[in-house]
Amino acid sequence: MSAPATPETGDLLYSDVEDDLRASVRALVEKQAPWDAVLRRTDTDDAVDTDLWKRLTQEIGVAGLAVPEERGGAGASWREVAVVAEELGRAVAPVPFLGTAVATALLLGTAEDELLASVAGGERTAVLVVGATRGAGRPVPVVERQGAGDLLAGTVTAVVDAVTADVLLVPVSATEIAVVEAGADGGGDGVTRTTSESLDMTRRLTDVTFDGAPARIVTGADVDHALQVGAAVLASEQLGLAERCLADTVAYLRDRHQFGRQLASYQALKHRLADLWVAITQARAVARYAARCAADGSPDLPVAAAVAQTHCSEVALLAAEDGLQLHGGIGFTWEHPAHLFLKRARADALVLGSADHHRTVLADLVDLPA
Amino acid sequence: MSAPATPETGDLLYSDVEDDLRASVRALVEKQAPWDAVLRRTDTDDAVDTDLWKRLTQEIGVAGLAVPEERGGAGASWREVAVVAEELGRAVAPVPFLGTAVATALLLGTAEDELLASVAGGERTAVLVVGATRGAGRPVPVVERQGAGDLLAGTVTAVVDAVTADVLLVPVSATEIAVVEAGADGGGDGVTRTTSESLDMTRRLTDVTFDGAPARIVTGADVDHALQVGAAVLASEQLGLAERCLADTVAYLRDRHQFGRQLASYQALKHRLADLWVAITQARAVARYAARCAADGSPDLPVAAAVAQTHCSEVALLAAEDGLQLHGGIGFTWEHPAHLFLKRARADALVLGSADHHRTVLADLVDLPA
Amino acid sequence: MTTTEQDGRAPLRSVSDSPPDAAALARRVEEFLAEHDPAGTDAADFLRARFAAGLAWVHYPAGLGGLGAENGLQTAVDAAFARAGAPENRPRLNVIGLGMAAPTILRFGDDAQKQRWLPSLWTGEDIWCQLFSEPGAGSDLAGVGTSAVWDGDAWVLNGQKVWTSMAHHARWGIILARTDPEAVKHRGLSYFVVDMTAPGVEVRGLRQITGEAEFNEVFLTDVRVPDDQRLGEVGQGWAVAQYTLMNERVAIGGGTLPRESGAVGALAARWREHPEARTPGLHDRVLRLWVRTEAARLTAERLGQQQAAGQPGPEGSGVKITYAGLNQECSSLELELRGEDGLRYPDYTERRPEVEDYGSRDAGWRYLRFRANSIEGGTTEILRNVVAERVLGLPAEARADKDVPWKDLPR
Amino acid sequence: MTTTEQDGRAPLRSVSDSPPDAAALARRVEEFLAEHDPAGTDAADFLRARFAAGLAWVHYPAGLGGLGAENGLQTAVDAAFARAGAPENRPRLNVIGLGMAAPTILRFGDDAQKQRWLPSLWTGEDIWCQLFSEPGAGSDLAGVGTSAVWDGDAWVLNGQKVWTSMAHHARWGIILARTDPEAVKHRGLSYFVVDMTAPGVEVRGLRQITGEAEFNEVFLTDVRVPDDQRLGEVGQGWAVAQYTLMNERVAIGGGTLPRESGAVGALAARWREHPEARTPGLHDRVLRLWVRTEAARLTAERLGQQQAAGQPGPEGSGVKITYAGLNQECSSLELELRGEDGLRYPDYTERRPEVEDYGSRDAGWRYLRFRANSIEGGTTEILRNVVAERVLGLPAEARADKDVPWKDLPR
Repeated sequence: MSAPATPETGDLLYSDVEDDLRASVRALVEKQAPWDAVLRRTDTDDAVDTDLWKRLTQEIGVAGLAVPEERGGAGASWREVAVVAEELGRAVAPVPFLGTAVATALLLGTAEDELLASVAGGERTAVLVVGATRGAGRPVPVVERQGAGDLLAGTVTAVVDAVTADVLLVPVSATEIAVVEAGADGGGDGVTRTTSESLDMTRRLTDVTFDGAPARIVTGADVDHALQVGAAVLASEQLGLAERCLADTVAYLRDRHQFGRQLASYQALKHRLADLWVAITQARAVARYAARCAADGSPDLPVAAAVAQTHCSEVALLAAEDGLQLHGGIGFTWEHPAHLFLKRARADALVLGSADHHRTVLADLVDLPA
Repeated sequence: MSAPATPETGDLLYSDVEDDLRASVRALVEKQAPWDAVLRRTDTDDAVDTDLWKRLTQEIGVAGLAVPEERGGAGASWREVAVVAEELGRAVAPVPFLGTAVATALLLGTAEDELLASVAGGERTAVLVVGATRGAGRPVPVVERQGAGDLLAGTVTAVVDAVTADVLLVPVSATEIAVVEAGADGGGDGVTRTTSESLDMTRRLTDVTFDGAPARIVTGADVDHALQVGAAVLASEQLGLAERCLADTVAYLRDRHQFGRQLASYQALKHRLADLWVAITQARAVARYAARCAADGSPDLPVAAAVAQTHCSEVALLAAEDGLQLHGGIGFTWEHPAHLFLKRARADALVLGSADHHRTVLADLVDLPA
Repeated sequence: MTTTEQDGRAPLRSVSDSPPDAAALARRVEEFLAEHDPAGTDAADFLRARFAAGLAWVHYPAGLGGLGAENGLQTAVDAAFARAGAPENRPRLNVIGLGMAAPTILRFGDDAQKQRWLPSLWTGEDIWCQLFSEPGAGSDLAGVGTSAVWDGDAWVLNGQKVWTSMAHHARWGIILARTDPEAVKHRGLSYFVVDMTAPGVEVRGLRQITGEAEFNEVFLTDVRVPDDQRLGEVGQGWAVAQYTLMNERVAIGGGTLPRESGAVGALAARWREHPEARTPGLHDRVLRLWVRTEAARLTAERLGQQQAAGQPGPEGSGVKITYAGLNQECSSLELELRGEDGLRYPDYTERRPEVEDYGSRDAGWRYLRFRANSIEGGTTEILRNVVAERVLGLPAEARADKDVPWKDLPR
Repeated sequence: MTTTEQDGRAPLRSVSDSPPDAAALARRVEEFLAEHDPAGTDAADFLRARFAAGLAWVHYPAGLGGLGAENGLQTAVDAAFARAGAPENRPRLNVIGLGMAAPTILRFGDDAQKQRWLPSLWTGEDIWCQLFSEPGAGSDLAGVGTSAVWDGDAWVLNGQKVWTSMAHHARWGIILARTDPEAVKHRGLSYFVVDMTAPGVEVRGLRQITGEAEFNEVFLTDVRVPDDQRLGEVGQGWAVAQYTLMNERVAIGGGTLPRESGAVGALAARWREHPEARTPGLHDRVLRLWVRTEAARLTAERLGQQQAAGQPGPEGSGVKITYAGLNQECSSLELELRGEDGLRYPDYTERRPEVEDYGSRDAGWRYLRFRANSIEGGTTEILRNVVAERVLGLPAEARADKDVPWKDLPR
């Protein structure tokens, strides 16, 4: 047993192209989905902002960034995907970006070029049908195939971004995926989707039941790899959310006076924000590293994704919880955005595996056995 | 499986008698062993302040508090012992009080009345020969008995308060203790003691080697119970130490100016001290409860001792570490007492079992299995 | 106003000159129960009679629900009534009235005010609320801006209050308002009792992050309050409010608190019931929270013993800080133990919560609701100041609002 | 004073007008090595010649050890010399001289001062120390009280400095002293170079909690310092000292830092080597520290990349806070893993430490030594202020020392 080798770090900065992409996404999201609009939507049945999603995919092409041009994408990389995730996390935007990223990572390993191209172009959305808390490194439960035909039977609970997905990618064995057309109205042949209220109001969970749903079986998909890429993307979402919480809190404390002084002048609060800022600089470094490992096909991706998820989950939650606390009573009200971030951060800390799960995975990867 | 029942809490306050006892001990210790004298002693070979110990046992009778009058003691209880431990912890006094407490708890269960009385009276000191980090709830390693006679052979490393002990109490089976006369000069027949430098300079550890040492075998001793009583006493020592660190730090911060302001006026420092104070009020409650469980023979002693050790270990270490930090550079120098407390607190957190050990013990006791 | 038989209240019983001791009180309760069968008496009548008999709060003066007895003797009286199946006076709904308004009225009210408000308050016929916090004055309560202007025959109140529990049930509210904006902020306040049914009082539910509206916003628009509804002198409002808040402290009784009560209970139960969710890392965290909760429990017990022994300690602030943190951390870890289940939520629809029994609520709801524990009733940050300054004697925070007229303060 | 052949230094090589680029520097190093065989040349001679050739610090001006090249080009030059087995200039012993005194002399010294001090500084013939902190002026460095009084032909210094590394090896010291106690404290300071062998300079080892004396106290009693040993104007000492401290920041290179370097390395090694000491609770803590260390490593890497890209970020303070905490927590947990062994200590005898290689030291020693990491070079508390105020733009702490003569400040 020995200390792990040190992989090359690679570029952890943002490129000019990434800065431009960020600016485009932010401008669109701030116009189309400011927080009060996001909040209002949570009281409706339209959990997903399909209009925003359409513009993000068609005007900016966010769904095709990691897909090579020859397969219908933009030929950028997971680094650019991560930048978009930061911005969407900042806005808790209710669009199926995370699910699309995971599905894209999965499809890239298959020969499903037509499906991949349509997902990349935003014409269709696809989603990997596994439970929300499932992280890489554990066997994925599979759905049963009925008889000789390719008909599915079984239920997968708590699936992220399945509300509006056109295509369901369902693990049916360790190496095979069943592709199921979910139907435009959300209920294809033999598929029932039930979306319930979720702690994170801006990303509701769906139970998917198959009862003789016809499917096409595809090989070459690496579910664990897709979940690792998803973890890297999610880490960037958490980073964006944490930065937003810090920025909002700093602004509030500068504005608010108690006892004749700016709240921001109280040293105990200053130090808490300083610690949060330090944690966020770290979140940025680990999220960037995970994204660059995904982008470059680095063999260190499993470590990078686990480190990023462990760290960013805790930082985002800290930022959201401290942010709410430092807003005082107003942060506890429905009509203030703090709870949108809190709920997303609390849920994100479990989505794609908890910090506890990722530490357990790391123990094996870096030779620190139990 | 279900939630544990709630035992009666009993009296957690200090009685007038206890207050008087505290005052006597403090007055004696402040006169005989102020911190600079304690520090100077650490650079000598006389690790134990035998003179102070003589006065504590003979003038105040601290070794006999928990021993009934009819067996040669003062007929008080473990509650009073705990109050003395607070004061000795406050002073990091280099006397074999903790070892004596454990030995006394052990002897109380035996018929060794003559030995018990001489320990209670301070004429002799006795010590349980087990490694310093051994906590209740794990099997105690035993020393081998040679041949048919009662001759011991083997080594026990890192024993607390064995430097000057006249009588060694050595576990030789699950239910038997060998009583070994160690000799006035520290080397009885077949006994070799090696005292090495220890992290905690005021409580050095001794390796004890038996090579055909003659012994008297005694039954009725409950080592686990003695270690639990020891844990309760140690918790009070940690409480006293933590209170001293807080008091010293508050005094320093009130006195010291930087940037034209008292350091004590900086809110971040105020809040840290407030949190420490809160933790110390809790340490006092759990230490008092453990002492009262020991005093009253409560069946809840195993839980109380484990809770007290877990909590007080962490509070004392926090108080010592934060105390040193808030003193700035001066706290890092040899000629300031902060390091005496830091070293004792760091060692105490391992003595009689670490917080991690005690949590594992608790898991069984309160039905929260792994 | 005096109590008469006409308004349904029993006549005042003549009382002996020296206050009754425990034994005498026990006898009086026995006699009272013999005269008023709890099963056969209308609840309201029973409670009015109990008030009139001085067995409501025995340490209050005779004629005001009490007998001038020692404070500690109430517990045994309440227990005796409870054993006999006597009706309750809506103690949870009227927690503000009983705990805060009543002692303030007793201390600052004149005889007429005491006679007017205390009987129906104690019986639970009138629910009370407290109109203190404002959107611009939370931790810094003395900064309230709701104005009270004298207008010939009454004070005219205008402003907005927030975080008002029970306002939608309340008949009366105690309110802190600014009568002199030219004065330094602590000195320009006065204290009134507002009729919550008066014209210009509007109560709106304030939706919170759980989806529910547990608290209220109260808007006051030209609300006329007669001068005989003022408690304390004009300009003395801050002192009166301080007295009210002093009574806010949760009384910790002398009995033994249950081990594993509070938020750790649900966590431990989940742990025991779901072995499949256990991991070594989570185990360590559950045990840490269990130990911290037990330490907090024993600390609260010790505080109770100190109070009972007449040594009121300042540990109360510490206990509140601790429980707020434990509730938050335990419920958060419980969500983690629940995994997928922890990501679901029953219902965010806006509504009024029925009960306050947190144990029966969903884990996600508790996680959200407990966020307020470190804000309501004194933020954790303010309480740390209190400990640092009042307990440890460290210098007070610098203030810029001591010598400036309220109207000139930055807001 | 100019460099001459008499004093053993090579004559100045004429340099072209435009500064050399990387390729040109590589050629020059090659030429230099061809002329000066590292194996066959006396080390001191070799270093003097290297200085004279402008290959000491290539970004310094010609004649002062450099060639006016770009700052980033030094690394390759150093690497080339190291590959050739060239002698070192005692970089660890003279870390203060090379890292802090030299840039300050370059920036504030006159020509004579630069020529006098820089050559023997760079070659390591003269070790330097920094006399800034005092017992009464730590975080608040501008409060120093060591006095410098003009006495006809020299400044006379009296006072006490503390935490002086290398003072027992040093020939020269940079010192901050008070020349005007009547002025506001930042404006009454001047900056000098003190001859550590001058009469009245007494260096005493300062024993620390590890038992060793790594640092010193320096007592100055009527130490005479000529005016040509002043750097910067009289009263400008604070600005000069700020410049010195700006250079204290640890330079973080562009290369990849090793994973598991620092205090977590010893912890992880212990974990791997001693399976018998493993428990689930300890496992979780080891993994948490591993993750935090990896996050800190990547953060430092990113900071290095930003600096290399010409975007100097303020992350340095955060990196220092983080590593101080990690060193402390990792070594503390390592003691716990060691159990009984963790309670032993090799030796508390007072002595001078030989080396600074922490990895080779006992775990207990590291635990103690790392306590200073959050104090030395800026306390964690001060660095949090720096982040809050300079990065987040939050209001500065209130100060009571801005408009008061230094002599009237509370101490």
